[in-house]
Amino acid sequence: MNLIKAIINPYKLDDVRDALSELGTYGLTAIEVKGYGRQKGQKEIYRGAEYEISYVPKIMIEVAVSDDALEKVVTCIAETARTGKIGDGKIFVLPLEQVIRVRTSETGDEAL
Amino acid sequence: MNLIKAIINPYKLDDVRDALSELGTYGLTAIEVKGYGRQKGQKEIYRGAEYEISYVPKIMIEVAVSDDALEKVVTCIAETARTGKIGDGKIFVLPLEQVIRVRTSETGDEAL
Amino acid sequence: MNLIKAIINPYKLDDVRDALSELGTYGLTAIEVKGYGRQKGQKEIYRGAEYEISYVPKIMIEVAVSDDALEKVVTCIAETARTGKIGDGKIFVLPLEQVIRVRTSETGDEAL
Amino acid sequence: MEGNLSQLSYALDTFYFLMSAVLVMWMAAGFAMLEAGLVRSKNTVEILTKNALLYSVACTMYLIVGYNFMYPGDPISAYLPNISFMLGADHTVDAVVAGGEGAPYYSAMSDFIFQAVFAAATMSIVSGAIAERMKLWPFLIFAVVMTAFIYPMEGYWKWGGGWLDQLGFQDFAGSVVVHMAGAAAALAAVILVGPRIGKYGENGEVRAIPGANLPMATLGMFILWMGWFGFNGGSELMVSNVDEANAVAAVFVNTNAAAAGGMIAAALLGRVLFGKTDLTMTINGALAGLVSITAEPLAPTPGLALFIGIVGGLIVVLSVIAIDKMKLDDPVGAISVHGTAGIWGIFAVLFSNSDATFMGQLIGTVATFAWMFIASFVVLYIIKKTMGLRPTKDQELEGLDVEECGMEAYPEFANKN
Amino acid sequence: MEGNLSQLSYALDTFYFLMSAVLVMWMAAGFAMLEAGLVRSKNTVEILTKNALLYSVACTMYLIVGYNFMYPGDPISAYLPNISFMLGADHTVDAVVAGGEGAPYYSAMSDFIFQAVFAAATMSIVSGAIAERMKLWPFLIFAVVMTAFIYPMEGYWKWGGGWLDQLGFQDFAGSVVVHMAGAAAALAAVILVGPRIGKYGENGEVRAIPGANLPMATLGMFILWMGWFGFNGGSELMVSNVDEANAVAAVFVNTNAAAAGGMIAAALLGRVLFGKTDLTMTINGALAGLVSITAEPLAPTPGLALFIGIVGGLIVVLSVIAIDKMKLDDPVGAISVHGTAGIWGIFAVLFSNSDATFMGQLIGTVATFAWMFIASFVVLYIIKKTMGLRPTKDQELEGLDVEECGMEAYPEFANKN
Amino acid sequence: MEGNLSQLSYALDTFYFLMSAVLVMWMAAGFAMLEAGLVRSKNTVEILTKNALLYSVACTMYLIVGYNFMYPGDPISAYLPNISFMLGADHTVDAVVAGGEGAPYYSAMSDFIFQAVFAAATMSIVSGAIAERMKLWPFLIFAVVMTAFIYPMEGYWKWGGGWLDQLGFQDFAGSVVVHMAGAAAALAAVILVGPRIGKYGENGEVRAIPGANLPMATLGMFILWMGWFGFNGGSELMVSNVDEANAVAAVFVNTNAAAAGGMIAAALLGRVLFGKTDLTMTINGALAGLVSITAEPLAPTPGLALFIGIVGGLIVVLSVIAIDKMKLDDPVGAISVHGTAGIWGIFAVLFSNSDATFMGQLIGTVATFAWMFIASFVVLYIIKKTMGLRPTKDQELEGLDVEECGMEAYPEFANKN
Ligand SMILES: Nc1ncnc2c1ncn2[C@@H]1O[C@H](COP(=O)(O)OP(=O)(O)O)[C@@H](O)[C@H]1O
Ligand SMILES: Nc1ncnc2c1ncn2[C@@H]1O[C@H](COP(=O)(O)OP(=O)(O)O)[C@@H](O)[C@H]1O
Ligand SMILES: Nc1ncnc2c1ncn2[C@@H]1O[C@H](COP(=O)(O)OP(=O)(O)O)[C@@H](O)[C@H]1O
Repeated sequence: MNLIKAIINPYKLDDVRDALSELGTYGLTAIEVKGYGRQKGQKEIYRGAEYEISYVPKIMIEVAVSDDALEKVVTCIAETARTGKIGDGKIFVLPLEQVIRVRTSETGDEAL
Repeated sequence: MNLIKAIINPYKLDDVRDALSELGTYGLTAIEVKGYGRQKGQKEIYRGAEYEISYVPKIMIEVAVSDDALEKVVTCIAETARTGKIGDGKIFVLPLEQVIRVRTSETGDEAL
Repeated sequence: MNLIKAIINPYKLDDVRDALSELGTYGLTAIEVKGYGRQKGQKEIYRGAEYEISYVPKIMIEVAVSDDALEKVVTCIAETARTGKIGDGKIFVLPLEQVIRVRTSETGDEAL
Repeated sequence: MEGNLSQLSYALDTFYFLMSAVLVMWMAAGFAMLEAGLVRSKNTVEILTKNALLYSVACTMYLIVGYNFMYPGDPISAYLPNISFMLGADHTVDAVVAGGEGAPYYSAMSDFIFQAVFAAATMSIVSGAIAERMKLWPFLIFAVVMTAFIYPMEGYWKWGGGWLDQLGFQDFAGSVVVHMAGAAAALAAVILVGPRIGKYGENGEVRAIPGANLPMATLGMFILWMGWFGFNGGSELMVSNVDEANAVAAVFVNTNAAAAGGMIAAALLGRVLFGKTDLTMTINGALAGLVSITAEPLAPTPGLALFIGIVGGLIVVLSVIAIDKMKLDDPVGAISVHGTAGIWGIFAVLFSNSDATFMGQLIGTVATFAWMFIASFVVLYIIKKTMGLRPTKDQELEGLDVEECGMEAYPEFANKN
Repeated sequence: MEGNLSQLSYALDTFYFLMSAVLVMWMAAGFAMLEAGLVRSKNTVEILTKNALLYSVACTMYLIVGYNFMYPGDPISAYLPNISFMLGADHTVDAVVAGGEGAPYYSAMSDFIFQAVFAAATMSIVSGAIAERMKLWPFLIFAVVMTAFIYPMEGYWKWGGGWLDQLGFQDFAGSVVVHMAGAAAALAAVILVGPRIGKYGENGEVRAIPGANLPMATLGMFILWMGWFGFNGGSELMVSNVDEANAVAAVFVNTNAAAAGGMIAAALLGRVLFGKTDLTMTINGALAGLVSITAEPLAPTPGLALFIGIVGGLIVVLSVIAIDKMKLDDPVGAISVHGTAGIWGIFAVLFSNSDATFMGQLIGTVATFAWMFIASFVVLYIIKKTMGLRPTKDQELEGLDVEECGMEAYPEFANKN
Repeated sequence: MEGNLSQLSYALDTFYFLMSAVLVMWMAAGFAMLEAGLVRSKNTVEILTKNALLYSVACTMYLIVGYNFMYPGDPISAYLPNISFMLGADHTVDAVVAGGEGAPYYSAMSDFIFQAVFAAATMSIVSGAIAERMKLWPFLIFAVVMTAFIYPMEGYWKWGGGWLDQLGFQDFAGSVVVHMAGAAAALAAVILVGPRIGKYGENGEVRAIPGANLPMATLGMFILWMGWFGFNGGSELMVSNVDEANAVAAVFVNTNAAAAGGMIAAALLGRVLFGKTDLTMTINGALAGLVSITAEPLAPTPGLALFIGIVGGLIVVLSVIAIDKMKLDDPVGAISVHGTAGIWGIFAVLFSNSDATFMGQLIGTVATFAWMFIASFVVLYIIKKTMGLRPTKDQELEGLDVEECGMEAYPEFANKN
């Protein structure tokens, strides 16, 4: 199993969620994060002093998926989140050793 | 070593923490997240327009543990967080290659 | 590739970011977290009732790096974040199977 | 001796006027808090800036020309006032002591400040309706024209002694002259600027965009309620004898009763329609009650005032829903609160004020609406074609605060989605 | 001429009354902000809704029947007033000009509005005490009975000329008649509704539940302080001659001094007891000072007023802690501020007002407490058995905002734990 | 009869005074909200606590000794007043009715409360300038000395009839006597306490530290604006005849015009300099306009008042930038708003008040500044050497709220960086 961490633009969250639901992947966890990358936050002036809102507000979504679902889920997220502009974000795939559904103690793929 | 990511109900956080302390695991990191899953947020009406608070506020806790502690820590979290209702959450276990304690530069299990 | 998760003190974030830029690592994602560990939050009194601000506000930064960059990035973070006081935080290294840059669909090291 | 008495009476009426003006000025804060609470955090600084600056612009323009335009010394006709600038001298002691018909009984300066804050209120109504999607400076340029000419024009028609007044149109404190007038301008702006991105789905469904800070919005309502005692109470224009004092007191009682009735009615209707008690509708209900009674807060018995407020509260809830269905995006419900309830209020005058005629009220309402809507539409249209009214899609998605003001309302906690 | 003078004097007193009423009405916003700031964000919309609606309900019920019940034309006895509805006509010019003993010297309507906001204040005290765990509509139903009959009953006993008044019970602006009365009702409610989940641990330890927005709570304190000038200042009932004007001014000075003293004392005591300066206790201290002086803000020297406030500030801190120890969960400290300090205030009258007797004050306090507590308890008990007072455990854990109002106070940032 | 008339007139002037006092008291809330909105969330509870307590301390110390020190019965000399405690008796009916030159025409108690809130305002200016880095109790100890002696001393020089008054120094409501005086004390404090950690980089660059809650700050501005009508309007000291009533009305109009002009000017200048419309500068602009007109809100025409405000608004923006460049860390811009604009205001008196001389204004300003700065510096220096002014580096990084008050302003959402 794998844990997908995708960093996307906040206003893309709903689209991505809908797209995933269509794939039949319902569960995911969203985290508000601040991103630093190529895309720089703009320089602003507050009371005459310059400051850089150097981070960009992003949403990180974490989705646990089975090995065979991995491929299409990643592509699905990537395509839905893409705008072609700098700041579209990144997707990370990590190996997942175990999953437990707390409510039922099911483990493995059934727990997803 | 392993990194445990557990998504639980916010009001369970204190219980889980206490339970872990009893196990002798003191360290953990908590993150506020929004969860999407089987448990749907309710439909609400705001000024006549329907909207779904489609996410459910959850807490994600991350605990790094040694291989032999893994088992009992996971069960401990699962049992404490379980209410039997949909939305109890999930526990993910990821492989952890290295841990460093910043203060002392200790690494590996000593750093946990 | 690897995913570095470092838990540091909030006021160290800027320093760490600057240090990383010097290394040529621009991208990173920062998350506000609450830390529980050796460093205890103080006991406070609110309207006569005791309560413990039991968590300590921390920042978790996630940086994806190539295998050969791993070493120096970790040391760089550790050294910059170190104050020698309890609460300096921890650094976790996780294996990273895949990285995709959403904008360009580049994968692997080029996507970092 | 007698002279001293009329002097003292002049002083009391002037002081009563000034206190009323303070309360109405305070309404500017009410609008600011209400609107700042009902928008998303990413547009909060911008709406605050709009509210602060529009008040200053209104007071300035009204001082320079608006007041004279609304109350001209030598009007061109009953339809057209006349232009002149700044304020004249205040009344002399002699004029006051002389007494007799039409002798001045309160300071002209106090009258100005009281009138000026009314102009600002009219403009505040617009800012709420176009919140989250209209550029700052184009809005302020509209505010200049609005408070210098557009509002004073119809104000002259009624309160300046123009044709609507001669026609017997009755509007005590401005359900139509101020509130519906502001709503008409707001409607023109809403049409020209269009709805917020994401407010209406492809399949035309209405999406909720919850406000970011409801305590702030609630505070706004309480401030407006408080200010309304000055708004309606001051509009009696005199307090210095038994009958006038009783009248002002009656206005206070009725204003309060109508607001209370409107709030309760809106809360209950919301509870019935939605299954929950919608705080924002409850707030709108109180304001609708206030707007409804503003056309005639003196003549009704408290019981009737309560009834007028209740109907206003019911109307506003339905109006908010209806206007949303028509895809007119009004984030704070300004058009419903000030427009729909204002129209109800102007006809409710017929229940208690025998001087009012149905035709008179109808003509006054239609004429005022037509003028305010068309004039505002034209001016805004010109601004749209020249500087543009709306920020780019990206700017709007990112929020107007950073775009227009370069800062965030809650930099440490807001998460901008 | 003489007539004009008494007319002018009538106008001034009426205007003074109306301004006082505006200030007291403003206190409704103060209670709303104070309580909204001291609860958790998940219960903020609900407490705001309660505060807004209770004000409207109070004004409405008091208008319909409460006012007449408290000031009956033909009381049944010194213990029992009489029922009649709506308001009568206001005073005629002749009656005023006629002059002589008991001639009306201010508008009856202005008296009503001033009295009405007092009724609302009494009810606001309850909403804070039962915050975060009582259902909205059952609360409002209680508000109906409370402001229509329960409060007016004891109000009649004292201010309506009933037996407590005849007995010589002294309470200038309502330390007991309003504040302790509200606290007694609050106590009954707190007992019946029980503490918030998690407030008291298994081992009976008291857990702190910090308020979500302290700037809001502080604003609430300032609003209440401001409003209190109308609350106490207006209770002198007249300003139109030298002695009365001096009296009103003295009331302002003493009210301000007591509040200042109470705040400083509470802050210092908190600093000593807790090692830190507890803002919420500091706020409570100022309010306690205000409540303490309310029973007699006229007779004391400013020095004595300062002292009375200081003691009030000390008492409230200890009272908050004690009441918590008794497992009476009062999130905002309403019972301590209005109850404990109110009792101190009523007896502090003995220092400066020679008309007051210890027995008189004691009987007045006990009788008022007994009536308010028992009557409220009975009504609430009936509501509890019929519709229930408390939401389910899950609803309470999730927060009343979503449950009752279907919305969040700070949807973009609050994290509900 | 004649006597009744003068009694009524006395009553009106007293009531006018009391209403003005209420509005000025309300400014304490304005300062609290303004400052609480412009600091970071981790220092919010502490600044609120400072603002609340300083108001109480000011009122208390001014009552005990400050008022008598500023208005001594038997001054030692034109430079040195005299010490006595608490307040004397109020005016008798006879003294009032007797009439004639210098007969009392309003309550001494009302004068006290009006003066007391001025003392508090002076102190509020300091709290903003040293926000986020000065310990609570040392600050309050300074407040004690400040409001008991330092401010009353220079207050005596001008308003107490001391040497500055005899010299013909003109300051209607206190551009210098209150505002610049407070700014001078603030400057001394800022120098002694030093800048916030991280405000200025190694390479001396100025770093922005955005305020956490701008709606709160905007509310503060509106409250201050509202309160200023009492601040300037009440300073006319009389309203009870035609000329006085006209004067008070003129003061209202000019005060409002100057504020409006200042806000617009600051917003435009900010727009030009920074490319965006800085809300905090816009707020400062309105306040600077108010401070500028405070020295002479009566004599100017509304047009001139507008101009004076505009210049004030321009000055404050440049001043904020300049003071930052000088590494004087003033989080809310208090020194620029009250100091720089205050100096502009005192010289602007020369445009309209023929009694004012350049030398008179200059000497008054320099003398007041020198006294306030030196006296404050000495007292603060002593406190610094004894209890210390500043928290430790760690405490400051963690935030003063937890350190000083043991609680957080927004425990559920703030992220403290
Ligand atoms: N090496 C990295 N490790 C972790 N997160 C990263 C890394 N690089 C980029 N990110 C995240 O991805 C977001 C988008 O990256 P950015 O470089 O701005 O756009 P793009 O990758 O599309 O060019 C950043 O805001 C940051 O949150
Ligand atoms: N596939 C997944 N990947 C990541 N997080 C998930 C996934 N499925 C569920 N979650 C998280 O677990 C929480 C609980 O899941 P849910 O399906 O609602 O309850 P349960 O799993 O107990 O039936 C969700 O709110 C979400 O945060
Ligand atoms: N086992 C763990 N798993 C996850 N996070 C941890 C763990 N131990 C510590 N942490 C995080 O590291 C932070 C610092 O740890 P702490 O023990 O307080 O300091 P130090 O490690 O420097 O002694 C904690 O606040 C917590 O966020």
